Amino acid sequence: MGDVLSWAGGGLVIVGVALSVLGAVGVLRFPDFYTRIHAASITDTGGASLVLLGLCLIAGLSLVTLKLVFVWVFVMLTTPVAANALANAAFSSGHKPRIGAFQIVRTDERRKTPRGTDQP
Amino acid sequence: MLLAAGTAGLLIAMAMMIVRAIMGPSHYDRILAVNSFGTKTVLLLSVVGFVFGRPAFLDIAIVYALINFVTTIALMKFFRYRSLAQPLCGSVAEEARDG
Amino acid sequence: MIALPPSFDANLAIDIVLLVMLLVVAGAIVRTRNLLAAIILFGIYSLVSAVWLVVMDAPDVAFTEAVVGAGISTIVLLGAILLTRGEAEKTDWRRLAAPALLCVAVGGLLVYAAMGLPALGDAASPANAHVGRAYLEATPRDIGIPNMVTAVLASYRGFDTLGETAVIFAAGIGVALMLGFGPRASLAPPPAVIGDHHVVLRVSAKFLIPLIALFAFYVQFHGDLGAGGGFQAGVIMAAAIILHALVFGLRETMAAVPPRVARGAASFGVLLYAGVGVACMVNGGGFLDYDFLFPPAIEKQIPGWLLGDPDHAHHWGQHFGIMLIELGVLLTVAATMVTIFYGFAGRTVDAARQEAKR
Amino acid sequence: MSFILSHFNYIAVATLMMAGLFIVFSSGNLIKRMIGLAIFQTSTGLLYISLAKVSGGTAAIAVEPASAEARDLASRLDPAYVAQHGIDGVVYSNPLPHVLILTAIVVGVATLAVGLAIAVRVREAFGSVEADEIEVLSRIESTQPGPQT
Repeated sequence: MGDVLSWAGGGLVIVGVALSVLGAVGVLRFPDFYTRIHAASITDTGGASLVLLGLCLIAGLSLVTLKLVFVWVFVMLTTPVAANALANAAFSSGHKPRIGAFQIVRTDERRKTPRGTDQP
Repeated sequence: MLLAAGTAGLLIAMAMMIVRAIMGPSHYDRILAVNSFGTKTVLLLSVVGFVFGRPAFLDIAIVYALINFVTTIALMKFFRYRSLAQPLCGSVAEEARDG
Repeated sequence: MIALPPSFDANLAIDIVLLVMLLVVAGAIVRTRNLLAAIILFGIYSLVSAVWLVVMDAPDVAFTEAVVGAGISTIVLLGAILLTRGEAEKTDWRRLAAPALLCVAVGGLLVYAAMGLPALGDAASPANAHVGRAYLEATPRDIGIPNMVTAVLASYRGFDTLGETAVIFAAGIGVALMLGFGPRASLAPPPAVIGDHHVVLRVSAKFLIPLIALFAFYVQFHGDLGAGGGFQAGVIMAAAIILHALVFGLRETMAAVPPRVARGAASFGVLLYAGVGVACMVNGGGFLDYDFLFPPAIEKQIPGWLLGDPDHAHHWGQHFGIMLIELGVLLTVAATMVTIFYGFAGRTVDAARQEAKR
Repeated sequence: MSFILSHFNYIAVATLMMAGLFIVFSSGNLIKRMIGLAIFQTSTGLLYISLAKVSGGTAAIAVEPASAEARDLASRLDPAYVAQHGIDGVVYSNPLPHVLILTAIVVGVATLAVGLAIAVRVREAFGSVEADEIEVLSRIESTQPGPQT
C-alpha cells in the first residue's frame, strides 16, 4: 500500500514539475509581458499544487504533511495575488500588450521609450 | 528516482527563469521572472528535502513563499509608483490630477 | 566518459548546477549598467545561494540568506535607488583593463591556493574531524538542545553573538543618524481615494501580515529544535512590518509601530542579552554562562519533568538562557531592520517635499 | 576531471569573489559598488559553508538516535563510514562555520544599509553618486571661495 502511494506521489510530482517546465518555456517564448505572466502564474499554482500533493502522498500522515499543506496555502495565497498586482501595475502604468486589441500602438511610438523603462 | 527527475526538471525551469530575468526586456518581465523563480525554488526545496531524507526543513520553503511575495510587492510598487512610503490606494487620485 | 570522484552523488550534482547558475547571474550583474536590473538579479542570486545552502546542509544559514538577501537587502537597495538614480555611467573599456587584469591575477592566485584545500565533503579534514566533531559530541551533553547551530551560536559562542547583535544595533543607529529617524516632518495625509486600485492585494495583505508575524514567532521558539532562531525570526518580523508599510503606506505603519518604539526595542534587545550575561555573573558563573543563570536554590526546585527528562534537569539554565538571549536578538534585529526601512522610506517622503518647496 | 569536480566549489567561489571585486574596482557608481561588495561578502560565506560540508552528512540538527529517520539516513551510507565519522549512527556536517556565516549575513545587510545611507547623503550633497563626478565637483567646490555652507 505504502509503495503504491509513494509511486503515485512520485508520478504526481513529475506531472507537476512538467507543468512548471512548460510554464517556464512559455515565459521564455511568449511575445509580451501579459502572455508571459499568464503562462507563469497558472502553471506555478497548478504545478505547485500537484507537486505538494504528490509529496503529501509520499510523506504519509505526519507533521511533514501539515507543513506541506502550509506551503500549499501560502503559495496559493501569494502567487496569484502577486501576479494580479503585477499585471495591474503594468497595465495601469501604460505597458501595452503587443497582441490583441492594442495592436494599434505604432512601432515608432514604441521605439521612443528606451529599453528597460516602462514609465509613461 | 522520480523525485530526482523532478529535481532536475525544476532546475531546468529555474535556469529558464534566469534567462528571462537577464534578457528582460522590460522590468516587469524581470519581476515576473523573480516571482516565478521563487515559486519554483519553494517546490525545489520541498522536493530536495525528501531526496536527502530530511523533510523537516520545509519551514524554509514556507518562508520563501512569504518573502517572495514581499519582494515582488516591493519591486512592483517601486516600478509603478516610485515610492516605498505612499499607500497603494492613493495612486488613482494622483493619476487623475496628473492627467 | 569522464571519471567521476567516488563521492559523486545527487548532492554534488545539484551543488554544481546551482554554482553555475550563481556564476551566470553574477556575470549578468557585472555586465548590466541598469541598477534596477542589477538589484533584481541580485535577488535571484540570493535565492539561488539560499537553495545551495540547503543542499550544503546549512538550513539555518539558508533561512537567514532567504529572508535577508532576497527580502531586506532588495528593499534597502530599492530605497537607496529611489534617492539616487537608476543608471550607472558607462565606463570606458580602457579603464576596465587594469581592474580586469588585477582580478584575473588575484583570482588565479586564489584558485591556486584553493587547490591545497581538502576536497569538498572530506570528513577527515582538520576542521571537520576535530573542531566540528568536538562541538557535535559535546552539545547533547553540555546544552541538551537538538539544533547544534543554535547551541554554538547562543551558548558556546554567546559572547561573539552579543558582539554581532551590538554591531547590528550600531548600524541601525548609524543609518538613522544619517537618514533621520523616519520622516522628520509630519507626513501629509494620503491623497483622497477616487478608485481602489489594488483591492485584491490589500485584502490578502491583511490576511498575510498576521500570518507572517505568527510564523516569525514559530521560527523564534522552534529555533532550539529545528532550523531557526532569533536572527531569522527578527528579519521575518521586520518583513511583516515592511509589507504593511508597502501596502498601507508608511504613515499607517508608523502609527502602528512608532519609530520611538522601534528604537526602544532595539536598545532593549541588546540590554536583555547583556543583562542575561550579567545575571550569570551575579550568580557566580562566567559572563553568559547559562548554567549559573538560576541560583542553585531555585535550580533545585525546578522539577525534572518540565524538560521531559529528569536526568537533564541541569540544562534548564541553558534552555532558559538561550531563549532569553534569542528574544533579545529578535527584538534588536527586527527593530533595527524596521528603523533602517523607516530611514530610507521616510527620506523619500522628506526629499519629495523638499523638492516641491524649491 | 575528478579533481576539478571535487574542487569546483573553490573555483566557483574564487570566480564570484573576483566578480564582486571587479564591480567594486570598475564601476564608479556607489550603489553598484555596494552590490559588488555584497556579492564579495556572499562568496566568502560560500567558501566557509563548502569547507563545512561532509559527504553523506546531514544538517547539524540532531536526529533522535535509533529512530526511523536515523536508520533511513544511515542506510544510504557505507556502515564503516558511518561508524568512523558518525555520531550515534548519523553523519553530520560541521556546524561551526554555519554559525559564523549566519551572523555575518545579518551583519552584512546592516552594513550594506550603512553604506547605502552614505551614498544617499553623498548624492544629496553633490547631486551625483558617480565617483568621477563627485571628485570633479568637490575640486570645484574647494577652489571656489563660495559662501560658507
